Amino acid sequence: MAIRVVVQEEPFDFGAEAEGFAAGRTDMGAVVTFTGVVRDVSGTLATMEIEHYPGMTQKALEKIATEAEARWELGEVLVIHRYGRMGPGERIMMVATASKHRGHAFEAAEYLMDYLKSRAPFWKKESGAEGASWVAAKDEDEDALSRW
Amino acid sequence: MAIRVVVQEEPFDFGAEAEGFAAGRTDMGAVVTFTGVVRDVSGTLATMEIEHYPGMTQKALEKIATEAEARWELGEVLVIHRYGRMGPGERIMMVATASKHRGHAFEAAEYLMDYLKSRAPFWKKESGAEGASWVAAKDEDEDALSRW
Amino acid sequence: MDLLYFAWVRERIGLPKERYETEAATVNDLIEELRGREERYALAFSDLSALRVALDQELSEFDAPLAGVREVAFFPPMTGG
Amino acid sequence: MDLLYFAWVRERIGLPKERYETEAATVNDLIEELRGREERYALAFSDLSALRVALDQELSEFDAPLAGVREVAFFPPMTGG
Repeated sequence: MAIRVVVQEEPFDFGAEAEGFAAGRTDMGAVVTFTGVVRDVSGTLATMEIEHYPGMTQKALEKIATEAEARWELGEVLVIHRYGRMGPGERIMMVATASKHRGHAFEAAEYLMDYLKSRAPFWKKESGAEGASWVAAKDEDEDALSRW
Repeated sequence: MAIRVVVQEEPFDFGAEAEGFAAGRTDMGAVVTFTGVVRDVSGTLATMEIEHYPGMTQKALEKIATEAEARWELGEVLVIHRYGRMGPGERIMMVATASKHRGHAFEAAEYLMDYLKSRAPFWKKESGAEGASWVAAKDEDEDALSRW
Repeated sequence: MDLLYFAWVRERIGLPKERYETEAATVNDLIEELRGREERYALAFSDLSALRVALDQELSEFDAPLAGVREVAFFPPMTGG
Repeated sequence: MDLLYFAWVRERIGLPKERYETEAATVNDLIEELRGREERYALAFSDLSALRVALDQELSEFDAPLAGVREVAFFPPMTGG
Protein backbone atom coordinates (compact mmCIF):
# COMPACT_ATOMS: atom_id res chain seq x y z
CA MET A 1 0.00 0.00 0.00
CA ALA A 2 1.46 3.32 -1.07
CA ILE A 3 0.33 6.78 0.02
CA ARG A 4 1.56 9.83 -1.87
CA VAL A 5 0.70 13.35 -0.68
CA VAL A 6 1.80 16.42 -2.62
CA VAL A 7 1.26 20.06 -1.57
CA GLN A 8 2.51 22.56 -4.12
CA GLU A 9 1.92 26.00 -5.57
CA GLU A 10 2.39 25.17 -9.25
CA PRO A 11 -0.29 23.45 -11.38
CA PHE A 12 -0.21 19.65 -11.51
CA ASP A 13 -0.57 17.58 -14.66
CA PHE A 14 -3.92 15.86 -14.08
CA GLY A 15 -3.76 13.73 -17.22
CA ALA A 16 -0.30 12.43 -16.37
CA GLU A 17 -1.21 11.83 -12.72
CA ALA A 18 -4.36 9.93 -13.74
CA GLU A 19 -2.45 7.92 -16.33
CA GLY A 20 0.35 7.01 -13.92
CA PHE A 21 -1.78 6.25 -10.85
CA ALA A 22 -1.70 2.52 -10.06
CA ALA A 23 -0.59 1.98 -13.67
CA GLY A 24 0.42 -1.55 -14.52
CA ARG A 25 -0.92 -3.03 -11.28
CA THR A 26 -2.79 -6.26 -11.94
CA ASP A 27 -4.32 -6.61 -8.46
CA MET A 28 -6.47 -3.45 -8.44
CA GLY A 29 -9.70 -3.64 -10.41
CA ALA A 30 -11.08 -0.22 -9.53
CA VAL A 31 -9.60 3.29 -9.67
CA VAL A 32 -11.50 6.43 -8.64
CA THR A 33 -10.32 10.02 -9.02
CA PHE A 34 -11.87 13.23 -7.76
CA THR A 35 -10.75 16.62 -9.03
CA GLY A 36 -11.71 19.99 -7.57
CA VAL A 37 -11.85 22.88 -10.01
CA VAL A 38 -12.08 26.66 -9.43
CA ARG A 39 -15.70 27.46 -10.13
CA ASP A 40 -16.90 30.89 -11.14
CA VAL A 41 -20.26 30.88 -9.37
CA SER A 42 -21.18 34.51 -9.93
CA GLY A 43 -19.60 34.94 -13.34
CA THR A 44 -17.37 37.66 -11.92
CA LEU A 45 -14.53 35.69 -10.34
CA ALA A 46 -11.08 36.94 -11.32
CA THR A 47 -8.85 34.80 -9.11
CA MET A 48 -8.98 32.39 -6.22
CA GLU A 49 -6.19 32.50 -3.67
CA ILE A 50 -5.64 29.52 -1.41
CA GLU A 51 -3.79 30.06 1.85
CA HIS A 52 -2.51 27.12 3.83
CA TYR A 53 -0.60 26.30 7.03
CA PRO A 54 2.69 24.95 5.72
CA GLY A 55 3.79 23.18 8.89
CA MET A 56 0.50 21.33 9.25
CA THR A 57 -0.84 20.70 5.75
CA GLN A 58 1.24 17.72 4.70
CA LYS A 59 0.80 16.02 8.08
CA ALA A 60 -2.96 16.58 8.10
CA LEU A 61 -3.36 15.13 4.60
CA GLU A 62 -1.18 12.13 5.41
CA LYS A 63 -3.24 11.46 8.51
CA ILE A 64 -6.48 11.51 6.50
CA ALA A 65 -4.99 9.18 3.88
CA THR A 66 -3.69 6.81 6.56
CA GLU A 67 -7.12 6.67 8.16
CA ALA A 68 -8.68 5.84 4.79
CA GLU A 69 -6.12 3.09 4.34
CA ALA A 70 -7.15 1.59 7.69
CA ARG A 71 -10.85 1.56 6.79
CA TRP A 72 -10.80 0.17 3.24
CA GLU A 73 -8.73 -2.24 1.17
CA LEU A 74 -6.67 0.19 -0.84
CA GLY A 75 -3.68 -0.48 -3.03
CA GLU A 76 -2.72 3.14 -3.68
CA VAL A 77 -3.80 6.56 -2.47
CA LEU A 78 -2.81 9.89 -4.01
CA VAL A 79 -3.62 13.38 -2.73
CA ILE A 80 -2.44 16.53 -4.52
CA HIS A 81 -3.47 19.99 -3.32
CA ARG A 82 -2.33 23.36 -4.58
CA TYR A 83 -2.08 26.68 -2.76
CA GLY A 84 -1.56 30.21 -4.05
CA ARG A 85 -3.36 32.02 -6.82
CA MET A 86 -5.39 30.36 -9.58
CA GLY A 87 -8.03 31.30 -12.12
CA PRO A 88 -11.51 29.97 -13.03
CA GLY A 89 -11.38 26.47 -14.51
CA GLU A 90 -7.99 25.64 -12.97
CA ARG A 91 -7.65 22.40 -11.05
CA ILE A 92 -7.19 22.99 -7.33
CA MET A 93 -6.62 19.46 -6.14
CA MET A 94 -7.18 15.77 -6.78
CA VAL A 95 -7.46 12.53 -4.87
CA ALA A 96 -7.16 9.04 -6.34
CA THR A 97 -7.82 5.63 -4.84
CA ALA A 98 -7.19 2.12 -6.16
CA SER A 99 -8.83 -0.98 -4.74
CA LYS A 100 -9.85 -4.51 -5.63
CA HIS A 101 -13.46 -3.47 -5.09
CA ARG A 102 -15.23 -0.54 -6.73
CA GLY A 103 -17.23 0.17 -3.57
CA HIS A 104 -14.03 0.57 -1.55
CA ALA A 105 -12.45 2.86 -4.13
CA PHE A 106 -15.55 5.09 -4.25
CA GLU A 107 -16.08 5.24 -0.50
CA ALA A 108 -12.44 5.94 0.26
CA ALA A 109 -12.36 8.79 -2.28
CA GLU A 110 -15.49 10.33 -0.76
CA TYR A 111 -14.04 9.94 2.73
CA LEU A 112 -10.80 11.62 1.67
CA MET A 113 -12.75 14.52 0.21
CA ASP A 114 -15.05 14.94 3.20
CA TYR A 115 -12.13 15.03 5.65
CA LEU A 116 -9.92 17.10 3.40
CA LYS A 117 -12.66 19.75 3.16
CA SER A 118 -13.04 20.15 6.92
CA ARG A 119 -9.75 18.98 8.43
CA ALA A 120 -6.93 20.06 6.13
CA PRO A 121 -5.71 23.65 6.73
CA PHE A 122 -6.63 25.40 3.48
CA TRP A 123 -8.62 28.61 3.13
CA LYS A 124 -10.02 30.01 -0.10
CA LYS A 125 -10.35 33.69 -0.91
CA GLU A 126 -12.22 34.80 -4.01
CA SER A 127 -11.43 38.08 -5.77
CA GLY A 128 -13.50 39.63 -8.53
CA ALA A 129 -15.60 42.55 -9.62
CA GLU A 130 -17.34 42.67 -6.23
CA GLY A 131 -14.12 42.75 -4.22
CA ALA A 132 -12.43 39.99 -2.25
CA SER A 133 -13.95 37.66 0.31
CA TRP A 134 -13.07 34.48 2.19
CA VAL A 135 -15.15 31.48 1.21
CA ALA A 136 -17.32 30.44 4.16
CA ALA A 137 -17.28 26.84 5.33
CA LYS A 138 -20.60 25.12 4.75
CA ASP A 139 -22.46 23.40 7.56
CA GLU A 140 -23.06 20.51 5.16
CA ASP A 141 -19.31 19.98 4.88
CA GLU A 142 -18.98 19.50 8.62
CA ASP A 143 -22.16 17.39 8.66
CA ALA A 144 -20.73 15.15 5.93
CA LEU A 145 -18.20 13.78 8.42
CA SER A 146 -20.94 12.22 10.53
CA ARG A 147 -21.61 9.52 7.95
CA TRP A 148 -18.19 7.90 8.46
CA MET B 1 -25.12 19.05 -20.80
CA ALA B 2 -23.08 16.74 -23.00
CA ILE B 3 -23.14 12.95 -22.99
CA ARG B 4 -20.41 11.04 -24.81
CA VAL B 5 -20.53 7.24 -25.09
CA VAL B 6 -17.76 5.29 -26.79
CA VAL B 7 -17.70 1.53 -27.40
CA GLN B 8 -14.51 0.33 -29.03
CA GLU B 9 -12.11 -2.59 -29.29
CA GLU B 10 -8.84 -0.67 -29.13
CA PRO B 11 -7.36 0.68 -25.88
CA PHE B 12 -8.34 4.21 -24.88
CA ASP B 13 -5.93 6.86 -23.64
CA PHE B 14 -7.05 7.30 -20.04
CA GLY B 15 -4.67 10.16 -19.30
CA ALA B 16 -5.81 12.14 -22.33
CA GLU B 17 -9.49 11.40 -21.65
CA ALA B 18 -9.12 12.49 -18.02
CA GLU B 19 -7.21 15.61 -19.03
CA GLY B 20 -9.74 16.58 -21.69
CA PHE B 21 -12.92 15.82 -19.75
CA ALA B 22 -14.77 19.03 -18.86
CA ALA B 23 -11.47 20.85 -19.41
CA GLY B 24 -11.68 24.62 -19.33
CA ARG B 25 -15.23 24.70 -17.98
CA THR B 26 -15.58 27.27 -15.23
CA ASP B 27 -19.03 26.16 -14.02
CA MET B 28 -18.15 22.65 -12.83
CA GLY B 29 -16.36 22.42 -9.48
CA ALA B 30 -16.22 18.64 -9.21
CA VAL B 31 -15.03 15.91 -11.56
CA VAL B 32 -15.12 12.18 -10.72
CA THR B 33 -13.69 9.35 -12.80
CA PHE B 34 -13.98 5.61 -12.33
CA THR B 35 -11.76 3.19 -14.21
CA GLY B 36 -12.19 -0.58 -14.38
CA VAL B 37 -8.99 -2.59 -14.80
CA VAL B 38 -8.46 -6.28 -15.69
CA ARG B 39 -7.61 -7.88 -12.37
CA ASP B 40 -5.66 -11.10 -12.10
CA VAL B 41 -7.40 -12.55 -9.05
CA SER B 42 -5.82 -15.99 -9.13
CA GLY B 43 -2.42 -14.97 -10.43
CA THR B 44 -2.94 -17.23 -13.46
CA LEU B 45 -4.97 -15.01 -15.79
CA ALA B 46 -3.63 -14.85 -19.33
CA THR B 47 -6.34 -12.85 -21.09
CA MET B 48 -9.80 -11.48 -20.59
CA GLU B 49 -12.17 -11.46 -23.54
CA ILE B 50 -15.19 -9.19 -23.46
CA GLU B 51 -18.12 -10.04 -25.71
CA HIS B 52 -20.86 -7.52 -26.32
CA TYR B 53 -24.13 -7.08 -28.23
CA PRO B 54 -23.23 -4.52 -30.87
CA GLY B 55 -26.76 -3.43 -31.74
CA MET B 56 -27.70 -2.83 -28.12
CA THR B 57 -24.55 -1.68 -26.31
CA GLN B 58 -24.39 1.96 -27.36
CA LYS B 59 -28.12 2.45 -26.80
CA ALA B 60 -28.04 0.81 -23.37
CA LEU B 61 -25.12 2.98 -22.23
CA GLU B 62 -26.73 6.15 -23.56
CA LYS B 63 -29.92 5.29 -21.72
CA ILE B 64 -28.04 4.85 -18.45
CA ALA B 65 -26.18 8.15 -18.95
CA THR B 66 -29.43 9.95 -19.80
CA GLU B 67 -31.05 8.62 -16.64
CA ALA B 68 -28.09 9.85 -14.58
CA GLU B 69 -28.44 13.26 -16.22
CA ALA B 70 -32.09 13.41 -15.18
CA ARG B 71 -31.30 12.58 -11.54
CA TRP B 72 -28.32 14.84 -10.84
CA GLU B 73 -27.01 18.23 -11.93
CA LEU B 74 -24.34 17.16 -14.38
CA GLY B 75 -22.41 19.26 -16.85
CA GLU B 76 -20.71 16.41 -18.68
CA VAL B 77 -20.88 12.61 -18.72
CA LEU B 78 -18.41 10.29 -20.43
CA VAL B 79 -18.63 6.50 -20.75
CA ILE B 80 -15.97 4.47 -22.58
CA HIS B 81 -16.13 0.66 -22.68
CA ARG B 82 -13.89 -1.73 -24.58
CA TYR B 83 -14.68 -5.16 -25.94
CA GLY B 84 -12.41 -7.90 -27.28
CA ARG B 85 -9.24 -9.34 -25.80
CA MET B 86 -7.13 -7.64 -23.11
CA GLY B 87 -4.46 -8.58 -20.60
CA PRO B 88 -4.05 -8.14 -16.81
CA GLY B 89 -3.65 -4.50 -15.81
CA GLU B 90 -5.30 -3.16 -18.97
CA ARG B 91 -8.08 -0.62 -18.58
CA ILE B 92 -11.47 -2.06 -19.56
CA MET B 93 -13.63 1.01 -19.25
CA MET B 94 -14.11 4.38 -17.61
CA VAL B 95 -16.87 6.74 -16.65
CA ALA B 96 -16.49 10.42 -15.81
CA THR B 97 -18.94 12.94 -14.39
CA ALA B 98 -18.70 16.70 -13.89
CA SER B 99 -21.00 18.67 -11.63
CA LYS B 100 -21.21 21.84 -9.60
CA HIS B 101 -21.45 19.70 -6.49
CA ARG B 102 -19.07 16.95 -5.43
CA GLY B 103 -21.91 14.84 -4.03
CA HIS B 104 -23.67 14.84 -7.39
CA ALA B 105 -20.50 13.93 -9.28
CA PHE B 106 -19.78 11.02 -6.91
CA GLU B 107 -23.33 9.69 -6.82
CA ALA B 108 -23.79 9.90 -10.57
CA ALA B 109 -20.53 8.02 -11.18
CA GLU B 110 -21.58 5.26 -8.77
CA TYR B 111 -25.02 5.08 -10.39
CA LEU B 112 -23.46 4.79 -13.85
CA MET B 113 -21.24 1.97 -12.63
CA ASP B 114 -24.02 0.09 -10.86
CA TYR B 115 -26.28 0.18 -13.91
CA LEU B 116 -23.51 -0.43 -16.39
CA LYS B 117 -22.54 -3.60 -14.48
CA SER B 118 -26.01 -5.10 -14.59
CA ARG B 119 -27.76 -3.48 -17.56
CA ALA B 120 -25.19 -3.01 -20.32
CA PRO B 121 -24.70 -6.07 -22.55
CA PHE B 122 -21.10 -7.05 -21.85
CA TRP B 123 -19.84 -10.50 -20.80
CA LYS B 124 -16.37 -11.30 -19.54
CA LYS B 125 -14.53 -14.54 -20.18
CA GLU B 126 -11.28 -15.26 -18.38
CA SER B 127 -8.62 -17.54 -19.86
CA GLY B 128 -5.58 -18.82 -18.05
CA ALA B 129 -3.70 -21.81 -16.73
CA GLU B 130 -6.93 -23.34 -15.45
CA GLY B 131 -8.78 -23.03 -18.76
CA ALA B 132 -11.44 -20.55 -19.80
CA SER B 133 -14.60 -19.57 -17.96
CA TRP B 134 -17.30 -16.93 -18.09
CA VAL B 135 -17.27 -14.52 -15.16
CA ALA B 136 -20.43 -15.03 -13.12
CA ALA B 137 -22.60 -12.05 -12.26
CA LYS B 138 -22.60 -11.29 -8.55
CA ASP B 139 -25.82 -11.05 -6.57
CA GLU B 140 -24.38 -7.93 -4.96
CA ASP B 141 -24.20 -6.24 -8.36
CA GLU B 142 -27.91 -6.74 -8.92
CA ASP B 143 -28.61 -5.76 -5.30
CA ALA B 144 -26.63 -2.53 -5.78
CA LEU B 145 -29.39 -1.23 -8.05
CA SER B 146 -31.90 -1.18 -5.22
CA ARG B 147 -30.22 1.82 -3.58
CA TRP B 148 -31.14 4.15 -6.44
CA MET C 1 -37.46 -13.16 -36.47
CA ASP C 2 -33.75 -13.20 -35.63
CA LEU C 3 -32.59 -15.10 -32.58
CA LEU C 4 -29.28 -13.94 -31.09
CA TYR C 5 -27.21 -15.75 -28.47
CA PHE C 6 -24.34 -14.36 -26.40
CA ALA C 7 -21.65 -15.68 -24.04
CA TRP C 8 -22.25 -19.23 -22.80
CA VAL C 9 -25.71 -19.32 -24.36
CA ARG C 10 -24.03 -18.87 -27.73
CA GLU C 11 -21.46 -21.54 -26.87
CA ARG C 12 -24.06 -24.09 -25.75
CA ILE C 13 -26.28 -23.60 -28.75
CA GLY C 14 -23.26 -23.43 -31.05
CA LEU C 15 -24.17 -20.38 -33.08
CA PRO C 16 -24.44 -16.62 -32.55
CA LYS C 17 -27.54 -15.98 -34.62
CA GLU C 18 -30.27 -17.73 -36.55
CA ARG C 19 -33.43 -16.94 -38.46
CA TYR C 20 -36.48 -18.56 -36.86
CA GLU C 21 -40.20 -18.44 -37.70
CA THR C 22 -42.65 -18.92 -34.87
CA GLU C 23 -46.24 -18.37 -33.80
CA ALA C 24 -45.22 -18.18 -30.13
CA ALA C 25 -47.13 -15.44 -28.32
CA THR C 26 -44.60 -14.72 -25.58
CA VAL C 27 -40.92 -15.21 -24.83
CA ASN C 28 -41.86 -18.09 -22.52
CA ASP C 29 -43.75 -19.79 -25.37
CA LEU C 30 -40.77 -19.31 -27.66
CA ILE C 31 -38.45 -20.87 -25.09
CA GLU C 32 -40.76 -23.89 -24.79
CA GLU C 33 -40.57 -24.38 -28.54
CA LEU C 34 -36.79 -24.02 -28.62
CA ARG C 35 -36.33 -26.49 -25.76
CA GLY C 36 -38.18 -29.07 -27.84
CA ARG C 37 -35.93 -28.67 -30.87
CA GLU C 38 -32.68 -30.24 -29.76
CA GLU C 39 -30.74 -31.22 -26.69
CA ARG C 40 -28.37 -28.22 -26.99
CA TYR C 41 -31.37 -25.85 -26.80
CA ALA C 42 -32.84 -27.75 -23.87
CA LEU C 43 -29.49 -27.39 -22.13
CA ALA C 44 -29.09 -23.69 -22.90
CA PHE C 45 -32.61 -22.91 -21.65
CA SER C 46 -32.66 -25.30 -18.69
CA ASP C 47 -32.42 -22.59 -16.00
CA LEU C 48 -34.24 -19.38 -16.79
CA SER C 49 -33.02 -17.70 -13.62
CA ALA C 50 -29.56 -17.72 -15.25
CA LEU C 51 -30.86 -16.06 -18.43
CA ARG C 52 -31.83 -12.61 -19.60
CA VAL C 53 -33.75 -11.64 -22.72
CA ALA C 54 -33.78 -8.52 -24.89
CA LEU C 55 -36.53 -7.78 -27.44
CA ASP C 56 -35.43 -5.51 -30.26
CA GLN C 57 -32.40 -4.56 -28.15
CA GLU C 58 -34.30 -3.62 -24.99
CA LEU C 59 -34.12 -5.74 -21.83
CA SER C 60 -37.48 -7.45 -21.33
CA GLU C 61 -39.34 -9.98 -19.22
CA PHE C 62 -40.01 -13.61 -20.11
CA ASP C 63 -43.75 -13.04 -20.19
CA ALA C 64 -43.47 -10.19 -22.71
CA PRO C 65 -45.46 -10.57 -25.97
CA LEU C 66 -43.59 -11.22 -29.22
CA ALA C 67 -46.03 -9.50 -31.57
CA GLY C 68 -44.08 -7.25 -33.93
CA VAL C 69 -40.70 -8.19 -32.44
CA ARG C 70 -37.93 -8.71 -34.99
CA GLU C 71 -34.91 -9.54 -32.82
CA VAL C 72 -34.83 -11.71 -29.69
CA ALA C 73 -31.53 -12.03 -27.82
CA PHE C 74 -30.77 -14.51 -25.04
CA PHE C 75 -27.75 -14.16 -22.77
CA PRO C 76 -26.59 -14.61 -19.18
CA PRO C 77 -26.63 -11.74 -16.64
CA MET C 78 -24.25 -9.00 -17.76
CA THR C 79 -20.76 -8.67 -16.33
CA GLY C 80 -19.37 -5.45 -17.78
CA GLY C 81 -17.58 -2.66 -16.00
CA MET D 1 5.26 30.33 22.26
CA ASP D 2 4.52 31.21 18.64
CA LEU D 3 1.05 32.41 17.75
CA LEU D 4 0.02 31.89 14.10
CA TYR D 5 -2.99 33.43 12.37
CA PHE D 6 -4.51 32.42 9.05
CA ALA D 7 -7.10 33.75 6.59
CA TRP D 8 -9.34 36.48 8.01
CA VAL D 9 -7.94 35.98 11.51
CA ARG D 10 -4.56 37.00 10.09
CA GLU D 11 -6.13 39.95 8.29
CA ARG D 12 -8.02 41.21 11.34
CA ILE D 13 -5.01 40.97 13.65
CA GLY D 14 -2.75 42.34 10.97
CA LEU D 15 0.09 39.85 11.20
CA PRO D 16 0.69 36.19 10.34
CA LYS D 17 2.81 35.26 13.34
CA GLU D 18 4.09 36.62 16.63
CA ARG D 19 6.11 35.52 19.62
CA TYR D 20 4.04 35.67 22.83
CA GLU D 21 4.84 34.71 26.41
CA THR D 22 1.96 33.63 28.61
CA GLU D 23 1.07 31.81 31.80
CA ALA D 24 -2.37 30.89 30.38
CA ALA D 25 -3.33 27.34 31.30
CA THR D 26 -5.69 26.62 28.39
CA VAL D 27 -6.50 27.94 24.94
CA ASN D 28 -9.57 29.66 26.41
CA ASP D 29 -7.38 31.46 28.96
CA LEU D 30 -5.01 32.53 26.20
CA ILE D 31 -7.89 33.91 24.14
CA GLU D 32 -9.10 35.92 27.16
CA GLU D 33 -5.65 37.47 27.47
CA LEU D 34 -5.43 38.27 23.77
CA ARG D 35 -8.89 39.85 23.72
CA GLY D 36 -7.70 42.25 26.42
CA ARG D 37 -4.64 43.39 24.48
CA GLU D 38 -6.12 45.48 21.70
CA GLU D 39 -9.32 46.08 19.78
CA ARG D 40 -8.10 44.10 16.73
CA TYR D 41 -7.63 40.99 18.93
CA ALA D 42 -11.03 41.48 20.56
CA LEU D 43 -12.53 41.66 17.08
CA ALA D 44 -10.70 38.59 15.77
CA PHE D 45 -11.70 36.50 18.80
CA SER D 46 -15.23 37.84 19.20
CA ASP D 47 -17.00 34.70 17.97
CA LEU D 48 -15.30 31.45 18.92
CA SER D 49 -17.83 29.37 16.96
CA ALA D 50 -16.23 30.83 13.80
CA LEU D 51 -12.72 29.84 14.93
CA ARG D 52 -10.59 26.73 15.04
CA VAL D 53 -7.34 26.15 16.93
CA ALA D 54 -4.36 23.90 16.32
CA LEU D 55 -1.76 23.13 18.98
CA ASP D 56 1.62 22.18 17.59
CA GLN D 57 -0.07 21.59 14.23
CA GLU D 58 -2.83 19.29 15.47
CA LEU D 59 -6.46 20.41 15.56
CA SER D 60 -7.50 20.87 19.21
CA GLU D 61 -10.30 22.04 21.46
CA PHE D 62 -10.52 25.44 23.17
CA ASP D 63 -10.33 23.83 26.62
CA ALA D 64 -7.07 22.02 25.81
CA PRO D 65 -4.12 22.72 28.15
CA LEU D 66 -1.18 24.76 26.86
CA ALA D 67 1.54 23.12 28.95
CA GLY D 68 4.48 22.27 26.71
CA VAL D 69 2.84 23.70 23.60
CA ARG D 70 5.17 25.69 21.34
CA GLU D 71 2.91 26.73 18.48
CA VAL D 72 -0.72 27.86 18.67
CA ALA D 73 -2.56 28.58 15.41
CA PHE D 74 -5.94 30.30 15.09
CA PHE D 75 -7.96 30.22 11.90
CA PRO D 76 -11.52 29.97 10.52
CA PRO D 77 -13.08 26.61 9.52
CA MET D 78 -11.17 25.10 6.61
CA THR D 79 -12.39 25.43 3.05
CA GLY D 80 -10.02 23.28 0.98
CA GLY D 81 -10.86 20.75 -1.69
